[in-house]
Amino acid sequence: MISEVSVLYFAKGAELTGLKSETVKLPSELTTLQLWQELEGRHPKLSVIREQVVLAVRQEYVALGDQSVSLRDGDEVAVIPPLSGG
Amino acid sequence: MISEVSVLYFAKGAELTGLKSETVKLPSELTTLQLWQELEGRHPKLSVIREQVVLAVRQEYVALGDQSVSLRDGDEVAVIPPLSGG
Amino acid sequence: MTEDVDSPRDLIKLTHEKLSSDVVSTSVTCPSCGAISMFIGTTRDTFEGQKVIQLEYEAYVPMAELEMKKICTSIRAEWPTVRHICIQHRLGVVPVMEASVIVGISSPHRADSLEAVRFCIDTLKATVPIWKKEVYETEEASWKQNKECLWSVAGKK
Amino acid sequence: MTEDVDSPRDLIKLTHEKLSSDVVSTSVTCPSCGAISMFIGTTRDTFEGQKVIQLEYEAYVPMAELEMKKICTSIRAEWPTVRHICIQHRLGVVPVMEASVIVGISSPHRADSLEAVRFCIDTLKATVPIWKKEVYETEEASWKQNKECLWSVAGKK
Repeated sequence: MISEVSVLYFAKGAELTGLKSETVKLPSELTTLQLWQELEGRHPKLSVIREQVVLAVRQEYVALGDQSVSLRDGDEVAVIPPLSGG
Repeated sequence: MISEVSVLYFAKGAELTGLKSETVKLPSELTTLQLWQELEGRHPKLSVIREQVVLAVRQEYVALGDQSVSLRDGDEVAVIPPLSGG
Repeated sequence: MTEDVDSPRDLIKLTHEKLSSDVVSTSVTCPSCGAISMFIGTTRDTFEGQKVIQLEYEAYVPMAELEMKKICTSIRAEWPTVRHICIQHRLGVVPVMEASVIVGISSPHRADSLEAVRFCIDTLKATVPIWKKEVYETEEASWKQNKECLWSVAGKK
Repeated sequence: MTEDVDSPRDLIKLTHEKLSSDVVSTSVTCPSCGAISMFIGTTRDTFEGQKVIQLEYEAYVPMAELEMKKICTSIRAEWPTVRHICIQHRLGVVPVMEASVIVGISSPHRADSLEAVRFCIDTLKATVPIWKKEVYETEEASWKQNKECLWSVAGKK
């Protein structure tokens, strides 16, 4: 199964990909680490932030790891570099 | 020796004495408790705040007790009821 | 002064406009509260000796609002007497000395709002998806990392 | 931005005018500070179930200024990175919901100004010769006592 999701990039992530957002077809069931690897496969420059990044799936943080996520069409995924608000 | 000092009253102290300030002749050397007793002698109603009061001599706090103070002409003494600023 | 006027409010705002401490303090004032505690984060002119000429903030806006709302919920669980909470964060270019963030919290007695403000700004730095870029006199720029953020270089240590 | 503009300021004011949080925050803003912490004390509309219709403050003005200055000195000893300190206290009649006191403190990093603000308001209540009278709906009035004041009924316990 494949889902079509929106991927959002911010800050350093947007600089590295040259994108603010894109629509991507991804496996509907995968681990958060696999999700990251899919994105890094599309944008190899993202590797420079691999050690300092988490993802947000449907606006909830997920760390890169074995946790599985289900993606549905239209879901929102975001690459979240270290925060610097405040 | 006698000194002529200004005595200031605030808040409840001003209500009890009916005065904001007065000029008083007092012994030049006395303890802080004697200083209070002099003032209470002039204004017996002050006795109601005796347990919750300190004095200020030349704008420095002094508790009622054995500590001696020297008063010079023109010195400022104040009766300081419990504070409620802020 | 109906009960309604005074019922707890969580006021969250991300804006490109200049922030005002009067607007924030007024928004959390209430007749039964004796205390308003506030924190104002302003942009600094130097970082490690380099002169900062500009700061720019961007946010994942809907998620940032969600995370700010979560902070409000946590505050109310920990300090139930807190009345109103206002969190404003500026986006886009913020000139040096202007406020990037203002937090205002009211409570009947001061200990609660003082503690809640500190928790609020500490947690905001750790969890709200907002990013700051410093632009230096040398025209170099750097995306900052809050040490409070668990996946930052400092946060991982 | 000369060194002079940014050198530490202790700003103390007792006034019959309405207080403004913007005036206080602006007065302590400085280009090298990222943090301004503030406390605003406002007048409450009830005390132990009685409706308060008015509050009135009086001060032993020159000594109050001296004691506020001492607080500034203590803050600078304890939190040496604190930059500017502003303490304003209103005198005379203060309507409900208006500020009776505003403290604003700036520092490069927030922990210092947050802690210093708390110390400042706690100490002000304990040591600065200012008195508040609450006037109730019943037309009774009462001189208040801060529990922080060592010679108050609560302070002696």
